[in-house]
Amino acid sequence: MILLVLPFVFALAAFLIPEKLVKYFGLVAALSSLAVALGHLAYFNPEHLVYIFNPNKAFPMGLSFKMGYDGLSLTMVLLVNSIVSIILLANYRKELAENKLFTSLVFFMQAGLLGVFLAQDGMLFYTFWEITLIPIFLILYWFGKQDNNSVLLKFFIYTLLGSLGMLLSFIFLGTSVQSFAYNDLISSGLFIPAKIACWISCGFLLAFAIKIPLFPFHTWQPSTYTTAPMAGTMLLSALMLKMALFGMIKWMIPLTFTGIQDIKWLIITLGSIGIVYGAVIAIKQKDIKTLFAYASISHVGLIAAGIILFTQLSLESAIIQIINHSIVAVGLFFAADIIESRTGKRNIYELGGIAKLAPRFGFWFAAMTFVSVSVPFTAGFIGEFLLIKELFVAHWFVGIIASTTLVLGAVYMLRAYQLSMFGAPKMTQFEDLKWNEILVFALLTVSAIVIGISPQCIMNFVKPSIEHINELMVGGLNFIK
Amino acid sequence: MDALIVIFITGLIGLFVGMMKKPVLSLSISVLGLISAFILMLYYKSYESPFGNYNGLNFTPSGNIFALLVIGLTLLIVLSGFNYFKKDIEHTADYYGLILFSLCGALILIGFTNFFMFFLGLEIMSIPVYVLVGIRKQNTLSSEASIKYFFTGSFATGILLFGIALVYGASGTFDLNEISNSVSIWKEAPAMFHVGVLFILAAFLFKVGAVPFHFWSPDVYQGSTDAVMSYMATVVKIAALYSFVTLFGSVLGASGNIYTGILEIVIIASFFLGYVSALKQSNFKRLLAYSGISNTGFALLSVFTGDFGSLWIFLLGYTASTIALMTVSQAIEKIDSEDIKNWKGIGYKNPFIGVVVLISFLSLAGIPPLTGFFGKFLLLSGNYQNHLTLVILALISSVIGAFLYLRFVINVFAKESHAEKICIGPLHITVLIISTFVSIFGWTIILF
Amino acid sequence: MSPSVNNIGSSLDFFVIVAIALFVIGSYGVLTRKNMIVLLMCIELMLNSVNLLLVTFSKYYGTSDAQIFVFFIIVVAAAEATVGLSILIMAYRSNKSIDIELFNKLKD
Amino acid sequence: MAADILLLTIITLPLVGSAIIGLFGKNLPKIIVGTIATSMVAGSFLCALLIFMNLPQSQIVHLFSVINLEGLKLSANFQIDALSIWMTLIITGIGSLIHLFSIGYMSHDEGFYKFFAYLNLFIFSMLLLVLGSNYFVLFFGWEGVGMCSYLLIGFHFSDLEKGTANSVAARKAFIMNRIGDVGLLFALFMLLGTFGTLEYSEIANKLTEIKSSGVSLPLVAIVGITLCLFLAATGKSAQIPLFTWLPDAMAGPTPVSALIHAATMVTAGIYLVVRSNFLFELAPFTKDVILYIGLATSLVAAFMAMRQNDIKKVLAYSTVSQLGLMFVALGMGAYTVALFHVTTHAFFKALLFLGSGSVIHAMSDEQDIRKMGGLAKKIPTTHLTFLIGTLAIAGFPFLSGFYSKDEILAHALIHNPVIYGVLMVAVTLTAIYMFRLYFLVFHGKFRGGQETESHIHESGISMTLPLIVLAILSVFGGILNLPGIFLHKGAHWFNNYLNGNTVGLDKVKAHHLEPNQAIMLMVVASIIALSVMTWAYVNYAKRGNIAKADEDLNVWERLSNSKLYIDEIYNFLFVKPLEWISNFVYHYFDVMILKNGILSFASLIEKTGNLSRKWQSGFLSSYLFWMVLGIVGLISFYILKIQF
Repeated sequence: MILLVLPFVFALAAFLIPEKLVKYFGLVAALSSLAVALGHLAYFNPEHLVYIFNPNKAFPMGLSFKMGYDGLSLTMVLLVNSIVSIILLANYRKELAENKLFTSLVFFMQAGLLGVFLAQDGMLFYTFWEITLIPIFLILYWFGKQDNNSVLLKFFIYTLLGSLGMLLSFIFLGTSVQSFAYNDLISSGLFIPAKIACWISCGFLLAFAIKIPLFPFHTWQPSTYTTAPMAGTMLLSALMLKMALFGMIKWMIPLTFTGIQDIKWLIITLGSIGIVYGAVIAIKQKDIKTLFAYASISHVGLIAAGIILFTQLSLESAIIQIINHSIVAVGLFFAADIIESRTGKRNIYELGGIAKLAPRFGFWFAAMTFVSVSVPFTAGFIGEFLLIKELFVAHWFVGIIASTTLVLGAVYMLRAYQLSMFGAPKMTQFEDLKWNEILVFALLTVSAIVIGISPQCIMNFVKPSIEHINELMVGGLNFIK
Repeated sequence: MDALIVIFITGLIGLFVGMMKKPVLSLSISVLGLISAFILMLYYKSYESPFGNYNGLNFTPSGNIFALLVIGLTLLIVLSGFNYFKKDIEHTADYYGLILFSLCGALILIGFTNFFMFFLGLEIMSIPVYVLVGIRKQNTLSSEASIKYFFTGSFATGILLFGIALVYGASGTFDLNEISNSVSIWKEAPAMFHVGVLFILAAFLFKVGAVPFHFWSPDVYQGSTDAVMSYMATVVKIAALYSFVTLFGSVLGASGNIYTGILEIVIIASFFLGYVSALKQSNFKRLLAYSGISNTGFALLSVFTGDFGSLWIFLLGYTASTIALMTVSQAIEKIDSEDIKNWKGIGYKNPFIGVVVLISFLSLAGIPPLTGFFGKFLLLSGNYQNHLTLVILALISSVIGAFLYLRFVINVFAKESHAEKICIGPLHITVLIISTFVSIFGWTIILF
Repeated sequence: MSPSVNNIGSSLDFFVIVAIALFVIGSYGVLTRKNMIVLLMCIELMLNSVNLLLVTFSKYYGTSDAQIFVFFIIVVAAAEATVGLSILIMAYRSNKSIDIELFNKLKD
Repeated sequence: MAADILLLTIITLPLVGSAIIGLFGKNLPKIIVGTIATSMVAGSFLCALLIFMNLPQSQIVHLFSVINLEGLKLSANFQIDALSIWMTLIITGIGSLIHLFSIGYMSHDEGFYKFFAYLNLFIFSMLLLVLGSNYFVLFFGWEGVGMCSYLLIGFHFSDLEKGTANSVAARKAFIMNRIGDVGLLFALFMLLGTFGTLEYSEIANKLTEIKSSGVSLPLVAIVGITLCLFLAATGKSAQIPLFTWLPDAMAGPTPVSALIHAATMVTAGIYLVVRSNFLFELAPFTKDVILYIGLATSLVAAFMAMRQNDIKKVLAYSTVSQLGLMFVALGMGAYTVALFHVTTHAFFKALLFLGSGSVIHAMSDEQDIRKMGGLAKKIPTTHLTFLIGTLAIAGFPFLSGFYSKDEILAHALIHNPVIYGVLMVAVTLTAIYMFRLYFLVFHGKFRGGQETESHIHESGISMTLPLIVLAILSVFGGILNLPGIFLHKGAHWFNNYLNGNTVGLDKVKAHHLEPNQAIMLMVVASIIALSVMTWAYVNYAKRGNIAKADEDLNVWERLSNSKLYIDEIYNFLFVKPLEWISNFVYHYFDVMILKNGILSFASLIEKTGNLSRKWQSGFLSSYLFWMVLGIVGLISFYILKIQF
């Protein structure tokens, strides 16, 4: 239970710490929550589900406030804790780190995210899904660019609209099964007529498509990413996005499996359109942050299409790709923010020759570009290889469209890197990376390489929980080949 | 029953004490009276009341919790309004007297068993509020508001009575149980009965402020003072809603197929009209009035299921947030809190107000961890079986509402603004803390 | 014992029709007249039409509780009239006129 | 030592080298960095030599398994067999020579340690490509090589005037390779689809089982696989559709072009086709496609090389045309002959590139041959070795180029005389532009500036030693695969060596010319080579006319000089439309429809807000009127309900 309560306590404690010590407190707190998560990992056997809060009192309306984790959600918890500590480390030198309000909001955010991944009850999942919306909104509002009211409103309302769709589906499922607990929802033999099942899965799809963002629902994403502060963009792109993908794996498909079959190809087409669409637009973007935002739309479209196939291999490679996308998102947006904080400009045409002035930054930014272009020995290579294989097996044409991400990805990433880094330097000085920035880049690249070389360690960890979901599935039809 | 008597007596004493021109004394007397009424109402089952009981009033268990809610809210309103009332010394006692008498009417409305008591309760509740609305004599707006409220109110009473008369004509009795028995007996109810029911429905829709009859509420809310408005927006609305649900939920439920169609249209209209016309509002009170209309639409959802528990939770969330917001607007009286532009940056400069405003608006918008969400969730999950379109439209309208509230919160939290630090009186702080506490943890009541 | 308007004998019809006519005239007066005092009078008219209706039904049923209800209605009508007139005076003092059309400052 | 430990050392040595230099190179003196890098590559060359000496039967070394699910087994295991060891020998051998050369060449470059770190990384990924025992490890090496070539080509990204051009060339190379990689990716998926595994040996066994059991071969799948493999090969070995990146890749330093664009990377495509020969044997259609594309490439590239004025550009186009030649051999099924030409080509092309490197070094970084001339006396060793290289590539009798080209021409004659004719045209063109280059650079009078002439000096021992070694190799390279007529028992040693050990090669039926036709062939080839040499000598050295300036080039010369405008065509066909689409989609679709669409929807709601606000007129009579209207509505609704 400490796993979830700890971030709340830190969030409140952040107000009591004097201004100067807040940034040390932030780092120490994030690392200690990571240590707690690792403690849970130490004696965790991937086979069975561990409950951290399991009140056996029957609550009205079928609500059961169960919390617990299995292989899949523990990986996500570890991802959240490590990414939050990396964000605070990256933020260490900026003046924002001294801000008590900012640190407490980040910890509130972490608590909400942990809640989402640990919830074993439909309503609890939905509650934490909405809770995370508040701190990120406040971070973006107070610490982002000043004139971003309309952008923020669009972001908040967009996500809220989606989550209300999910609420409707949860209500429908929960009340017809008389309980919101995950095990009852998933294994209830309740027969939903196909048409309604399709509507329920559309409710879930609306919420997740807006959050991911899938193709037509993505208009909020680029503008929000550019006006947000660095930590805000990282939280949004590296962690909030994963809530939606995790939600698809754990909640959307198992609960409304019959409904998914009808909209399966819709999502795959949306995903693959997103891949090409994001990549093509990213090619001609001027602002480096919008460029990375569209890049992340393209990366994520692939993952979403992979998840919907719901085969053993596609799910595991989707999880690897999720972790890889978090690493890439944090790395790229960190680099974009370094450029913006040191030169004040984000338009890549105005930048140039930074690699000559700051060779260390040039090297590490190159490393991140290669990780994002998924060169061998990085997690992206394995993830994309397997995902495109699954898509290719599902339908050869979708495979071909998905594989364009390799070529187009190289085009826009290298263009961004080369226009900003190479050529004659256009600015007088650009001081090189400091110790904490190098540490962040090093951590990201090393973890990408480690996962790239031995993805098996994650796959074994996650496999039993996917099989568990499949056995519990309605009708237990064993479709995972 | 005894709580009613205690409140009435405190009202009388309060009026007499008022002559001695000591506002604090009248405040303490009314607070004392309210607390003792609260306790009496809490344990009304466990002792034999000295006054004997009168079959015209019986408080069912669900009625009981509503009565507790109403008394609690009046307590909060009385406390938060004290700063304003003590400004003109002679009239502070009048405020308290009128509010307490109106509260008696509200309690009668919560416990009525026949139309006779129902009509009396309604009138006892409404007439003091006509006066309260127009209490600021020299202010033209408040006199105009009280005129509008008086005439629309009495017109609605006329219609109500006409409805009661017709129902009496058809069923021959005023008592609700007998009516419900006769309704269930009739295989095909006489036309007069249905017309009477429709007239009563019309009067109720006026009292509650649903769409075709909602025109009075924005004007009257804007014209009246903050304390009176919070009283009208909470206590009057709760009492009206409760009696609406008892009448149309259970008693006349059998003839339900007639008015469900109409009610659905009314609810959908009040959803959208409330939030949409609030979008362009620049006056804080009118904004709350319009959002009140939509929330009434939401509350009316409980008529179909007749489920008092979910109605209670929803109203708890709604009233807690309204009281909190109105107290904040009273607390920052200095900067003419009626115009929204003056609210800019208040939240950033004094964080306590910021947090209160944030939580109350989020609870109104229905963001999960807060009571507002659970109220809506319970209502929606009760109704999704046979009113699916209604539920979907409710969700869509709550998105517009969320947009509305959020834009306000953004305005309140603006960073660079010339707002300055405001010190809040102790009374206001206590009220704010209680109402925010209720907004956050109010929903845990469903666990016990 | 399910009385309906058309089968309880002709005598009741006339009273009901008169009552309904009074009610309609009252409401029509409230809608159209400008002068507030006349408005008050029309509302009183509506209430009295209800009294008439109640009395006829109580005569028909032979029970007396409706007549008690009528007394209460009269008392309440009186209370309303006093409050209405005082509000009216207050409005006159601030606007120097009791024409209902002038009171339209509260709008959006 | 056991072969598998040797194999692992071969692979890990360059990786360790690049790691050491990468981490500590900054503060090590240049000479130590250079020696570490060269010794690492030389070390793995020695290990390869040791394995080569007592070549065990082909053996698979399992390192660790990347993915093993019940549906998919992908593991990193390596293979020792004749083909892989021979390729390692070439890579590490020529690689170490080039490392030695670049110590001298790059001595005044401040990014010295970075250069060697990238070079070692490049060798490591090339070894991965060659030594892998399944397509997955091959794919690892394939993309790794692409990445390293990006880093190396764009090495001089920061110098002021050419910086952006270098990085654009590097980006072009990377993206073109990436398009090839996509082809390889699809081949892998189809392989997984049809055979369920990516191991070479397992696929070969499955094919033999299918053939023997009489079940119909999945022909469509095999043709698809082979076509995708060939697409990957064109991407990496610069054939017709994807070859424009190679000439631009000359922006990198000369040792890079020597290593990447002569010896190793470009041969990866041919290695891929030779390694999956069992697939290509079953797809005659793809072999014809390879044949004709190879033919077209060699002709087009040779034509372009005729009038290039940059010394490295000429060599680049000659590489493309020689690769075209090799693909023609592959198209005819003569795998071992193609490999033999790869070996000899590696020798003399590396020699020519390093020679041009030392010429450029001497001319203080001047690459335009119109500003050179008469360098023979000034830099004698470079001149001598460059001459040997030119003779070898032109097919001068009894040098290595002569034998390998002769083998390909022999196979062409047997296969189809027309192809033989076209090849002869390509060979003569090669001879023409090579001799033109040689005479313009080394003979006639010096056309460069005064002070560059004063600086011309013979480059140091570390640069001339590799030149000499390569010169010796390109002279005696031919003996590897002497045709039957010269010595009876040792003939075709190279073919037998390869056929014996590699998977699937032994089943390829080799066919030979009868002796007299072979002799006639050699005579014809040597006559052409000699006649072209004398013509060039007369034309350039004697009459002394030099390459004309750009303005007065006649039609075909301008075509050749401007590379048949292929770059502009590609730009017009692919790059411009992509950018236009990107702008169009962004401005119209993303901003116009989606973003504004939603905003206009929101403003619609706000307009209705205004409307409904007006409805609140403020007049009491209108309120009461609406109330009465409401009641009437209720009643009429009720009456309607009663009727129906």
